[in-house]
Amino acid sequence: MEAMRLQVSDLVHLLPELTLVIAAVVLSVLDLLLPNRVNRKFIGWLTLVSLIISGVFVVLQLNPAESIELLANSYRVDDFASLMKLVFIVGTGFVVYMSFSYVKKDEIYHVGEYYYFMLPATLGAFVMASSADLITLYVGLELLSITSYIMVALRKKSQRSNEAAFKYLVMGAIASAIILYGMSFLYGISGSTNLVDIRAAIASNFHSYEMIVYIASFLLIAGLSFKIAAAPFHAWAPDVYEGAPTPVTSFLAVVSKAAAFAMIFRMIYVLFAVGTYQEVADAVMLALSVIAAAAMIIGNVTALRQHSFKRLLAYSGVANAGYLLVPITAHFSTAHFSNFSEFLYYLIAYLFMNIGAFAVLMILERSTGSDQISGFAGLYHRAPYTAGAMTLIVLSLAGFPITGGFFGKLYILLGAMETQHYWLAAIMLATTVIAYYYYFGIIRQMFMRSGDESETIKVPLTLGVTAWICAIIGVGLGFFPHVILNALEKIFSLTKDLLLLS
Amino acid sequence: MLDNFPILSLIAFSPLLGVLILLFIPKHLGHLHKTVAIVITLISLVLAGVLFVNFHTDGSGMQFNESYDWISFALNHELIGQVTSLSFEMKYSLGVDGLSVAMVFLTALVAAMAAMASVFIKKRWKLYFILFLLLEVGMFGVFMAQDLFLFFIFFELTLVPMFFLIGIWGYMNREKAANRFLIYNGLGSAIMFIAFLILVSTAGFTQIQSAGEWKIFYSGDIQNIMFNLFQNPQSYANLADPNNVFYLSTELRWTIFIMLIVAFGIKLPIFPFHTWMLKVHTEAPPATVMIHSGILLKMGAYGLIRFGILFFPAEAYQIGWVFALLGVINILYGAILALVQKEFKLVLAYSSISHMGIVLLGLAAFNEIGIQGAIFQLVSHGLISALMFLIVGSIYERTGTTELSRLGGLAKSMPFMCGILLISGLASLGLPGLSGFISEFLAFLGAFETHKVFTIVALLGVILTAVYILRAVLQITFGAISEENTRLLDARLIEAIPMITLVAFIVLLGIYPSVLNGVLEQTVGDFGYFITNVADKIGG
Amino acid sequence: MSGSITPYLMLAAILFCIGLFGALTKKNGVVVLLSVELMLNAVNLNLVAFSKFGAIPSLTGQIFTLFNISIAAVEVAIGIAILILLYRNKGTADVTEIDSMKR
Amino acid sequence: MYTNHYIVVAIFVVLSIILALAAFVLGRILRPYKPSDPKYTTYESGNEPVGEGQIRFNIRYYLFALMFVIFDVETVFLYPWAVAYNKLGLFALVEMCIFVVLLAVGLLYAWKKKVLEWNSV
Amino acid sequence: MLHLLTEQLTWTNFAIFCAVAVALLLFVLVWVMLEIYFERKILGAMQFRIGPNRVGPFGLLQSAADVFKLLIKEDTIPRKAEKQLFVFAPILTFLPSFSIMAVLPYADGFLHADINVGLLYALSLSGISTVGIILAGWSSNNKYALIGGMRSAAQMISYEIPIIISVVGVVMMTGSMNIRLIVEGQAGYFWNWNFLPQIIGFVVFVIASVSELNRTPFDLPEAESELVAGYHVEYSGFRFAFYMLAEYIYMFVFSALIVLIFLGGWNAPFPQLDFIPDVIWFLIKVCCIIFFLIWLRATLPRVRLDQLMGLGWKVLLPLSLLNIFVTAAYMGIKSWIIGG
Repeated sequence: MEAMRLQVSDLVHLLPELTLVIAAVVLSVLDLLLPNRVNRKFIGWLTLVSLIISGVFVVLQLNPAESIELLANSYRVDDFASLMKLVFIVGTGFVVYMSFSYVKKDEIYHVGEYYYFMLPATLGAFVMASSADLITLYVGLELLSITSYIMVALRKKSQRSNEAAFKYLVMGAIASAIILYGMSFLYGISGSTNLVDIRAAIASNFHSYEMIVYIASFLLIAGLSFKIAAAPFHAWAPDVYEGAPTPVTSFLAVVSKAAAFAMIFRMIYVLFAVGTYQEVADAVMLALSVIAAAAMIIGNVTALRQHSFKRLLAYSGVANAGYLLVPITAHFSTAHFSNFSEFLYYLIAYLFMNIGAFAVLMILERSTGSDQISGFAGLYHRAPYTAGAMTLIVLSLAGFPITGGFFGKLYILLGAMETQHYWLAAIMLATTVIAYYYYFGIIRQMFMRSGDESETIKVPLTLGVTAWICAIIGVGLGFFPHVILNALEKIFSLTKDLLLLS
Repeated sequence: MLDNFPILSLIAFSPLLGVLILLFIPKHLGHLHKTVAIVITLISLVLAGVLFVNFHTDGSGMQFNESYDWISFALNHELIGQVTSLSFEMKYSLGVDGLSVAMVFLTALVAAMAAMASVFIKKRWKLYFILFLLLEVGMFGVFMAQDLFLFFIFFELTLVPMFFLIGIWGYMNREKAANRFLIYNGLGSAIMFIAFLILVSTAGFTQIQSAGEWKIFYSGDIQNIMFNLFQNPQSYANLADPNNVFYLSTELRWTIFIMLIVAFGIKLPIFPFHTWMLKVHTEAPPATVMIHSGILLKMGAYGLIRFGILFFPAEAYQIGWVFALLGVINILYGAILALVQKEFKLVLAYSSISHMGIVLLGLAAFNEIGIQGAIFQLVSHGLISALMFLIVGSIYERTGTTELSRLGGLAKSMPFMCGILLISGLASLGLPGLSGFISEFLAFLGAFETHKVFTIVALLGVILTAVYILRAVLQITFGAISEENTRLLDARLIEAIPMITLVAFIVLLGIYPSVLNGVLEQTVGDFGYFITNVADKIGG
Repeated sequence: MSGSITPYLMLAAILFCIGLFGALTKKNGVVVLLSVELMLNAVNLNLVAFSKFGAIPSLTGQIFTLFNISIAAVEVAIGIAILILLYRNKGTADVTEIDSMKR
Repeated sequence: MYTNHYIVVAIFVVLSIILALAAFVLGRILRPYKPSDPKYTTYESGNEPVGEGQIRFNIRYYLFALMFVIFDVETVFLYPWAVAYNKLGLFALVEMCIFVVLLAVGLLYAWKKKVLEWNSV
Repeated sequence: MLHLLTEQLTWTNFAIFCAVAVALLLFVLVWVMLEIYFERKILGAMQFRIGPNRVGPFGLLQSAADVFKLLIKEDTIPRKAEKQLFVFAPILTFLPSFSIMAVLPYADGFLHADINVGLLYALSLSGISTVGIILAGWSSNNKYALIGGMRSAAQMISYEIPIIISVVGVVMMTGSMNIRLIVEGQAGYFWNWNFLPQIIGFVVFVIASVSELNRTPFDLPEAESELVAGYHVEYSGFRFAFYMLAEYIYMFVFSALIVLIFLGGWNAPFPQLDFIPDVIWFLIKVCCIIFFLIWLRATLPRVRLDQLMGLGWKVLLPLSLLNIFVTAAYMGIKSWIIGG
């Protein structure tokens, strides 16, 4: 009984989370108590600072001698979680930083809220990454989702924003309910909400509950596919992305998605990867790979027809969700156990590519007032440096060497090959080629079309900086992938951090 | 002399120096940009010449090897027994054999000429030359890379600048052409990439077991893969066992092989995949087409030889007749369609298809002479087509058209250029004494040994070639002159230099083939020995 | 007290399906939210049934249910708030008219 | 038998329904029925009713409903904790402190955002 | 009664349960009539009037007469009303009020049902009546009724939260939500009762109860002067009677809850008074509370709506939250002193 309980000493391990909670509370109170005339921008800076502090704590927690298990192993501070948390922190940090140039008083009325809502959302993502228990997983998921619903709706007077928020809410809630339904069955067969116990229950009496295990896992997969916006459960994504304020869109595209992936990864691998019946693992992986394939095909093909860059990014996000699913479905083979590094590396690349793309989109939105792809026309003449950054970002998104996107795909493909998922790899490459068409469409617009050349675009500082940082890191990732990957291999332990084989 | 000198890296990345310089030159100094670019390409050319001269003609295998660990990272091996390390390795490793040296020199030459021919470019010099030089880096790299991934990276590196070059500086339908180029080649490289990856995950899997150490790694190193495939019967790729996931089964071998053929076939282009190339040839700016037709197409053939045939000699040997058939189809199809074209550019485009058919036919022979002929044809066609497109560019700049019916009698107004055109036409149709003759002769000679019927049919193509080339060239030079064509100026110096240089090399190859032959001999010999040896072992 | 779990699971499944159907087909935004709540409550029923008659009965299911209840409440609160916002800007709560982003 | 308690509860529920039904049935038997049109019009201080009866009412009601939902459900966590308070340690109290402080921040938020001000009917 | 509850259920037991329940129902009906009679009488006295004195001795049968009048009155349903809901609403309002009584213990061993979440049951059921009131307001299709209904609902939900949170302290001290156990936890005399350590909770609970009951000074939903009669403006006859019935049963219920939770239930305040039976003590205390409620009505003016809401959210809710920690501190100090 005593092990169940949280001790004061355990709080040290929760410092990143506590930082976020305290910052969120303090900032909200601060926002409330300050008079209206005070500019709320400094709350954004404080948000950024608290994110960084939290990030420092996460870094300090990296590579512990022994993974820390809190509350009877329902909350884990291990390297899987810490690495994912770093991704969330970096993503959210960029989103906040970009927002400084985006938030305008006449559109977003609650500037304070806009900034500090990022904190509980990130906290939700943290909880999703750290949990090994259905309850905490679900709570984290909802904390993230519900905060995101609000953030999408923050452009109060914009009908699109409202519509997007409502759609997101309904779809998100349905997905949550489906996930929950699956979870309830897992609980039913094991009498426990702890993932390790559930795995043991599946392993010990699989045959008496075969049907329920299948139902539960497919419900989970369906629900989580909603959350990562993988086809065929992606219908909400384009509308929501379009309607949301652009920094929030990038938050959804990067942090929300990454968090849902963390949850999928943890659940699928703890429950099914090892120590259970091969047949159920195979079935789950097959289902995931079908979703991955569908996401890649539908995402890329539909993206071809988009005129709005935001929607295009949404569909590209769908396709990327498919790519990111590949290392998860690849499972293991004789000499292939590096699913997580493949996944994480591409996720990092995806983070920078997407954030960069959104930064450029925001620059365009500010100058042209719309998010149409045609707005890129002649960008090379109007803002050559931005166009340069965008070219690098787009090349990375398209997966051209030598960029992070290329190497990310390379590792994922290599993993798929090593596990004999040839068809999946083939689909991935074929759809990548399809993607060339629309990614290079943007390049075409920037370099080959002439827009209104007389009008030069004023690039806001934070957006320009973000775009260039992302472009440089995107390319740097391509040249020195081994730096990250070797570090990752040193830090991350498959058996201890992901499979929880104790 | 050059044994420990990183000459290859120097060549490959010498254009980058130019890129750096160009970045710091303000936009409006157009001529300065051009001068820098030309100088840089000339430097590369000189370096390539040094390489060519220093190449040990009697050395077998790769020379001037440079190999550095570039990307090497650990993979997770917690669940694999006593293995001490599992890693993935991607080396920065360059090396050249005779084939590569020939292609590198060709690249440097054509690129330098194309840089000079870039007078036709009227806008955005800076970006143009930056991209041009990047393209050159990619092309050098492709011919030198000794690692599958490195090869792929350089291969892709040629795509992007080319896309821009076509899309920005091309003619009316440039964007469409650029797109088509991108998608077709992208598809090709994707297929190639799949094949590479399967190779790496099977034949690239190597283990080294020594006292207490058990290292295994995946690598894309070409030598390593060759070693695992052919010399090492204990490598996992060769151990038939249903549980061995690294086993390269016969089906898998065939799959990879066919994928490679398709991938490089698109680039070459082999008959059903050729449509994109016509668009590029008609829409791209002349200097770009020089590069494209002169070198980029050769990358397909190079890949076909280096990866298709040398990795899977037995398979290639078994379907040698398919190669021959495809070669014949290419020759005849290209020739017949070239015959009916009304536009000079299209004539040349189809002629390229036809000439690439000869390469295929030569390869299909699977003997030394055939292969030598094929490689000769690569070089020779590279020179000839570059020259032809250079002239086309000059003519187009002056007349604004390349339609045969609207050109004619240009010999009167610009005799020099027409003379060059005539020479190149003659070279193209294989007049003895010019490079075209040697290559076609060798290729047909080789092919006749193995595929008699196909070769005889293919010879028809040679006659057709003569017909369409003469038809077009004579129409341009001696046909009825139209009013507006009388006052055209002849070639400027900046055009004349590349023309003369290219002609010089064509003639040199024609009358003294040993220049090239010396370099190729040992390599081709190795290839031929290797193929027959392996094919015999398989019993093909 | 002998109980079989099947009826509870059946009821939960039926409720869940009704909720899902309603959430996907109903026109009125409020009804959609109600349907979502119905789905969540079906799950709660499931959990409570399992916690009593499951393979290994335990209290955890009930605790899970408590969490679900509160989360569902928050969700519906936000949902209503957004719906009100939408109604103010658009003048309707009919979800079939939420289509300003269709091309 | 613990169920007995709930059976008693059920009896009470049924009984109250029976009472209601009985009263209405009894009333139907006893009361007169003399319909006339004015009896069936909506009452509006004797005037003719103007407009719709089901008018749009103030948004404030919704806000209070939302507040209620949040705070009412949070008690779900307070009660189990309160019941087990004696068995839990000091740390549980600290945790509940945090929880209640968060609730209080929520209240403060609503307060400052003037949700709690009632400014019309 | 208690021992029957622990036995296997038989038809005899079931019949006994039913009989006891019916007995309680009859008692409640009589009680309500008396309540109304005394309210009018006391109000009269406080206002220097006589109050009902014509029907029966001292006017005791006045309420019975009123009920009979309502019973034989013509019952109209407005044409525009939503008929089903209109009919259903009063039942829904009444039903929980009586059902709550199932869990109230009246004396040691004298109770109907002994549920271990009795408190929660009582408080949550009282919330259901709100739905009936909103339904009434909505289905009448009348502006007054609608506004009255909404107001009433807003008021009730606003005050439900302080009520619920204010008893958390009691639950902490008792460690149970069983009402019987809560009373047993206060066994002894008045210094053992909860209202002393729980003084904040007690005050909050009493004030919020008054509001829950829609009684002066918080009787805004009915505010005759502005809303005619609030949500039941369209109701007449016996449907109307049910609202009154529910209201007066709630008066009893909440008084009983105050007594049970805070005022020691059936325990005598002084050792000297132990000779008086438990049930009588319980009833005496309830009567006192009811008297207090009537007294309030006679004394205080009606508050404004914004004051009402402000009081609930800005005063009572924070106070009730504070109460939790005060209780925790109190218990900590107490156990520290005792544990030494």
